Amino acid sequence: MNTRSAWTRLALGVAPFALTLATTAAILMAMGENPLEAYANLIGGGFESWAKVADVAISMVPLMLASAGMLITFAAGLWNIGVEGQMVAGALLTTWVVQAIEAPSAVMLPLTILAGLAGGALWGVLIGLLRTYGRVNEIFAGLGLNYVGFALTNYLIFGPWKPPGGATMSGTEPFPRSAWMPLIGSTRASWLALLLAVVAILIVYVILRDTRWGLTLKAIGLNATAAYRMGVDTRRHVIFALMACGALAGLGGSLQTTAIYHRLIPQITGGNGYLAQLVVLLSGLRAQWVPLVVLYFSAVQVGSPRLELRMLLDSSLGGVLQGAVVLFFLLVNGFRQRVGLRDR
Amino acid sequence: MKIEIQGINKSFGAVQANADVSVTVASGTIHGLLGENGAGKTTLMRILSGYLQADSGEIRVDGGRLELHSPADAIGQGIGMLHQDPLDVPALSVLDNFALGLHRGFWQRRGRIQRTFFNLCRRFGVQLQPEDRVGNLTVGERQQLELVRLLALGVRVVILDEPTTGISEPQKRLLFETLHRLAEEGLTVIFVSHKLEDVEMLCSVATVLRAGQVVGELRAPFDRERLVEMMFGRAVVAPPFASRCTTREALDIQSLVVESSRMRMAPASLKACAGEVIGLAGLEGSGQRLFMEACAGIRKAQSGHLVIDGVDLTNGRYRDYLDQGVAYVPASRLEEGLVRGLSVREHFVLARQRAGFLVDWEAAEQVASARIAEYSVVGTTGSRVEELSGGNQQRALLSLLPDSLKLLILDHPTRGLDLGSGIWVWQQLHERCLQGTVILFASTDLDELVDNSDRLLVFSGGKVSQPVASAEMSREELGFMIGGVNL
Amino acid sequence: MDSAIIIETVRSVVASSTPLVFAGIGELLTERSGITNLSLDGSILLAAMAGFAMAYVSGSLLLGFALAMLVGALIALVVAASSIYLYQDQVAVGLVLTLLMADVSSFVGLRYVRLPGPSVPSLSIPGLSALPWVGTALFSQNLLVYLSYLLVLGVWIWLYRTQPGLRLRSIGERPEAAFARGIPVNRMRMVYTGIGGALVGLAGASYSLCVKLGWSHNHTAGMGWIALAIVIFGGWHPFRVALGAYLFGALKSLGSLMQPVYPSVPTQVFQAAPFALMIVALLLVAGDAAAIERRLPARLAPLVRAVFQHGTPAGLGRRFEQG
Amino acid sequence: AKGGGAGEEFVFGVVLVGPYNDHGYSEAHFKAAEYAQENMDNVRFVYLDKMNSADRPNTTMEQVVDDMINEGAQMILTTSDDFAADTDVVAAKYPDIPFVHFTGDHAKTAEAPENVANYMAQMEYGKAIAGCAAALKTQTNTIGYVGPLTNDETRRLASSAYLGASYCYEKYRGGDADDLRFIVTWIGFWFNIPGVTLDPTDVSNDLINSGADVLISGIDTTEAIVVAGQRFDRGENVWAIPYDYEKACEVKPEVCLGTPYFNWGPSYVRLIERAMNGEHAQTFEWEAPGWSNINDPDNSPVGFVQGDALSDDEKALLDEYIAALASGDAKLFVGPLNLQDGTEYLADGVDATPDQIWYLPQLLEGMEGASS
Ligand SMILES: Nc1ncnc2c1ncn2[C@@H]1O[C@H](COP(=O)(O)OP(=O)(O)OP(=O)(O)O)[C@@H](O)[C@H]1O
Ligand SMILES: Nc1ncnc2c1ncn2[C@@H]1O[C@H](COP(=O)(O)OP(=O)(O)OP(=O)(O)O)[C@@H](O)[C@H]1O
Ligand SMILES: [Mg+2]
Ligand SMILES: [Mg+2]
Repeated sequence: MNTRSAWTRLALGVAPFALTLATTAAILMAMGENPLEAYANLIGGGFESWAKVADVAISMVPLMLASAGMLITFAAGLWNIGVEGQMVAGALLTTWVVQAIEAPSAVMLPLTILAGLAGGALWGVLIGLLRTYGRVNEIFAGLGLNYVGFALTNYLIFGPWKPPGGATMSGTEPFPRSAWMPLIGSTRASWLALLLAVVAILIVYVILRDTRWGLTLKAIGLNATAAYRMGVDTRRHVIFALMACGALAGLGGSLQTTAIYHRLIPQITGGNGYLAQLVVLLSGLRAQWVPLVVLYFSAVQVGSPRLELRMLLDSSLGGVLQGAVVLFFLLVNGFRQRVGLRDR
Repeated sequence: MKIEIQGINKSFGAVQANADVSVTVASGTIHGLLGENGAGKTTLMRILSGYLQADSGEIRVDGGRLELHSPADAIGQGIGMLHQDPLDVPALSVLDNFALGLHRGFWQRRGRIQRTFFNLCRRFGVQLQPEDRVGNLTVGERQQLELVRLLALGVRVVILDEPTTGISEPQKRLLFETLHRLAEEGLTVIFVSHKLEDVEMLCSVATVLRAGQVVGELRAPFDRERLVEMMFGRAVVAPPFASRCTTREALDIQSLVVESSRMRMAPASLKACAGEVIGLAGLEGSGQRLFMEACAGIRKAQSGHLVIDGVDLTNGRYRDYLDQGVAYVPASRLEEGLVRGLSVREHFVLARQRAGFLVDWEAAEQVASARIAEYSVVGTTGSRVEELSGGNQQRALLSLLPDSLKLLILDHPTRGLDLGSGIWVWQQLHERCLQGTVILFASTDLDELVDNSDRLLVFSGGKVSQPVASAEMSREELGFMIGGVNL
Repeated sequence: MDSAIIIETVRSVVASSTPLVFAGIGELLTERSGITNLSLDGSILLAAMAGFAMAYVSGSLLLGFALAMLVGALIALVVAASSIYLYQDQVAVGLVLTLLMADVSSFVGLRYVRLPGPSVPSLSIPGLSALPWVGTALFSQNLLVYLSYLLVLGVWIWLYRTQPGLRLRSIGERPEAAFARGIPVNRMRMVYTGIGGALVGLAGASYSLCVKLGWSHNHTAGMGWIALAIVIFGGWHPFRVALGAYLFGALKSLGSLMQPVYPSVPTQVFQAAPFALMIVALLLVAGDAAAIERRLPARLAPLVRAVFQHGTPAGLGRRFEQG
Repeated sequence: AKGGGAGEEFVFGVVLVGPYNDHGYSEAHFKAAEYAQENMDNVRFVYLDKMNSADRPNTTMEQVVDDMINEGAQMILTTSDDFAADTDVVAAKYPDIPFVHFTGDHAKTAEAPENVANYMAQMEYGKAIAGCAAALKTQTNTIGYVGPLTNDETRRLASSAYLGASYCYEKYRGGDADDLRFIVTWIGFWFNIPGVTLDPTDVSNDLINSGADVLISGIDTTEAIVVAGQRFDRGENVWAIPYDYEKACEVKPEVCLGTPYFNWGPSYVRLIERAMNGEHAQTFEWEAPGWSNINDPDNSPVGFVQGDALSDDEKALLDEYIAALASGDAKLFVGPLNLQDGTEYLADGVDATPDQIWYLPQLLEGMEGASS
């Protein structure tokens, strides 16, 4: 097989999706459901109206930010499972600011953005310190801190930040309007949040492509010892990378509170930290592909409640559709490499 | 056993490592295999030992055709190989390494294995403790272990790929004695080396490879010039060493003590003048590496002082060392020196662009292309470093060094390089001395040490000698000091 | 607390940690061969679901365990094969499988949520269970617990007393050397990853058929990560891995036992404790064993070595390209 | 619930917090929706289960209700305490759609928009009966309570169980209530969320290890009875009282002392009828059991199924207690009662007001466990 021909490349590009559809269709048919109906419902649920499109758009925001951050840590060769915790930290600091300060939107919104950036960055530094000075693998440091973050959220919601009417799992009191990100018309989408996500992706794209820092991170990811010998302070840059990722993810968490839920809820991250892992892998670690991949993920997410209402299929089908594509993408990639190697 | 290698071809991508190679090795002889770097020696031997599969060609043993698909097949046929770097498991004990692959049974019968081990050790005068961790042994000891293991397997053909790069004179003598004895017992030995005197001492026949092809075969006694010409296609002579030492004191090391998890070094002191070359002699793992790393700022010293050009750098940040003009060139180039996956150009950005937020790709390209031309690196600025050959990787690493340096530290600067490349590297280094750079280098090659340095520091088991002028040292004496005598 | 409570608690801890022992030992075998199977959290979930569903439908515990082990082995083999034959990053594939299998288990297992099904019976060992203290705590258990004792001991013997075990240790440490000694490295890696995966599957079924009976969404989530951390904490040594599993079980129990005792401490503290303690445990063993050893009196050396020495297989996670 | 004809069909949407088949709280609501669909003409329901941020990250109540209304829903029932704030927000967006939020009180406090009603059944009595059954059975004089999260409702229900237990322990077993241990361990949510809550399986085991031989479940799912059944199979004398769902005893009848359960069906019918007739209003209902027969499926919102593990004598005593509750001879929240920290809650002989019961600030004196 000639892996360089345009047709082959197209076929290999489409293959992960085709394989995903084929496997899920097989499962659905085994369960006695009509897969075509399911897919139609899913797509319809995501795009049938402008309101739905707006829903898809806004749910892309935190995932884009988390993915943008994760691109940075990926460049440095880090498996940053701790993005969830970083989002939590951003959301917590944002909530604290909103509760502590009374101010008009023009002051409040920039403050919440800063709080999100700072909260996530601090959390990232914590993981970085554990990793560099504590020699704890970042996977476990990040994961453990995720759970700590959730416990902290619950503690705050049930303790110091409980609404006057009594604590529930539904979260804190709603934020005042001054802390709501401005919406597009009557939709749920916020233009400012979208703008922030797009800017973040662009910044990360430039950082990784054209800056010395991006190259430094790449060198650390590929060979930390050699990078250190060339004069790169590897520990500091690992911490910086986690900090930068944390800042973006923290902003994502912050926007979950100010643009989507308008309060702090227990699982404020919405699982976007874990999904970002899939997004970044599926984008082949390239920033320019992230928005498209996120669009797919968000559309599946927004479309799946309708699938359930109409066909009584469990929500986990959405997760299967997301995860399977990434798995097949990796496998097809491997297949391509294998065939490519034989070619030579 | 008589071995006939016939018409072997082997390519890696575009590189043809072996082209129609045919060699015949008579039974009971020690057969030399020579050639410059990248000539294809290791590849050929790996094919013979089942580690690699040839693209075409065949191997006959005592007239019968061999089908080798894995090292297991080769060992089954009585062919064993001692690899260029000891191919053992450092984390396991000597006895475990010895036993690994030796028996097919289920239980590990330690008593029986140990008896076999001791018997062989006694026979060949090898002294190894069965419970030692192999990672703690010297390279020489590891080679001995490998050899003993191969013999226990009952091999009839032993292949040794550059076995003398990391071992001491006494160890080398012991090895050669053993090999002679084996040959007398009827074993066939194939000996791969760059060192002509080793081949002269040991072999009765030598085959020379160049660019993957056999260029000829000579019998003892060998004509040195002819061998060199066959290897390189021309005569190669090293210019005599001329000291560039000045009177200005540039380096002052006072009672430096360094320790690692394995050893604690005795205090070492050294004063060197600008332009001086100091060789660090000793077996691998005798403390040279700790010493160099401390001098380079990569490792903290426990006590003592390091003063460069009047600036006390002791235990400063690594960056301060770099800024002060200290550079370190590690022995394992791809592990510690270069970043696999990055291009030559990107290396120049990392090593040389210190300011600015965005990368100045144009400037990087200019510097990179100028430097790789100057250092005759075969490759482009866009080549990834792992695509370069070993010798070219070393050239690239040297080309990355800043133009002016106060202290240049090199670990085995010519390890694995052939004669020609080695001479070229030393020309470059000696030129740096003209600018007043102090050079510290470690090597296990006595010739390299004596021929290229002003003075020597001898390391042995963590102890360090006073600096001695290399011109006043005989190789004999040096060999004893390395072995720990008179230190 | 009186001794009866302590003995009963220890007994519960041993029983409820048994799946972690299986998963930890399984991952130990896999990692000893040089492959990191990071899919544990998802594998355990899917295996728990599949094992329960099969036992529920067929009424046979054995079939349930068999299916779970098959599921675990297959997932592990995907990780190994995509690394060995398809050049993919083991960590990436493992993570994707973790997330994917959690959803697959929810989706496929929907019909089996909260159904009462068969469970592994308990069985006191005559004689041993009459011993004071340890009798009740260790030998008045169920069959799986005894199986886990045997497994830990067996794996130790395998690793340190047999030829195949020596070969296993070598392929994870230095695959090149093992290959040169005639060991088919990649084939062995597939085999051990499969076996390790099967044990992970066994862990899943132990949850749904023995420890946390039945199936529900995310029934065992988080346990796979704990098992992975325990392997590191245990320094890839079977006894220490088992000890790590029991320690973790004890900490979990402490969380619920301490809550009524300290009503003023926010309950969330106890809830997050296991995972926070996971980090602390890893911090503890991350120390430089040799450096610590040199600074302490020689008498303590064996203790330090036992606690801190971590034999990360040197070839872990590294692909090996056979010639 | 698929398909269905057009015409004057009335569609209502139900949002469930856990899986519809959890054998607990959510399944009880799901069965109620089915009950309404069966017992009313031309009524159909759509539902979405597992509506909690762990199972369904990133799906907001607003999106769900939008989708339900798209599917034709004319009335929305949100069935978990957790949905209080979300219900208010969404109800404001759809002022013409009747909303009922179960277990909450925003209609009472008028925090909610006009179109939100609250409904809750007086499970206090169900829990008290459960406590009584536990007290009748316990051999170790120790009762374990597996609590969900801590709030007004859960404190109220745990305390009710304690009051029922104390009453029966003194009255029918002749003991001193001070000798009865009542241990509450909170898992942290309505059901297990790994890594976030304590594992109810562990909690149940640890309660038994601490000496409790009867477990009363306060959570949405069945772990307590599952664990008790497992320990029973080992030969231990332990029992359990599950919660929420009428058939929860079926998990392990041998250890089941009974189940207090919600029978939301009749209330669903009444609330839906009211909405169909355009009479929906901002009401707060807190309905007592149908004392004539608390297990009447068409009448009583709270019931108690007696379990197989009760002896006939115990069943008779339990019936006696139920009758006493019905007649008002046995009262639950009546003084003297102190709060856990020793402050007075009710003076001697004083009946609690409904608000004092609804907003119980702490566990009661005599109970072990955290109050918040
Ligand atoms: N990636 C790296 N490669 C090589 N050397 C490094 C690297 N990272 C750090 N170093 C340096 O190597 C040396 C040894 O590292 P180590 O962690 O043992 O430092 P340390 O002296 O104990 O310092 P610290 O007190 O910060 O832990 C230190 O000087 C450290 O700065
Ligand atoms: N695995 C490999 N992949 C790609 N190229 C290889 C590989 N092994 C060897 N080569 C290339 O094949 C050629 C011959 O290499 P070989 O190792 O046989 O040389 P050699 O004669 O042993 O050299 P040296 O003296 O440096 O050890 C070189 O150009 C080398 O770069
Ligand atoms: Mg340190
Ligand atoms: Mg070679």
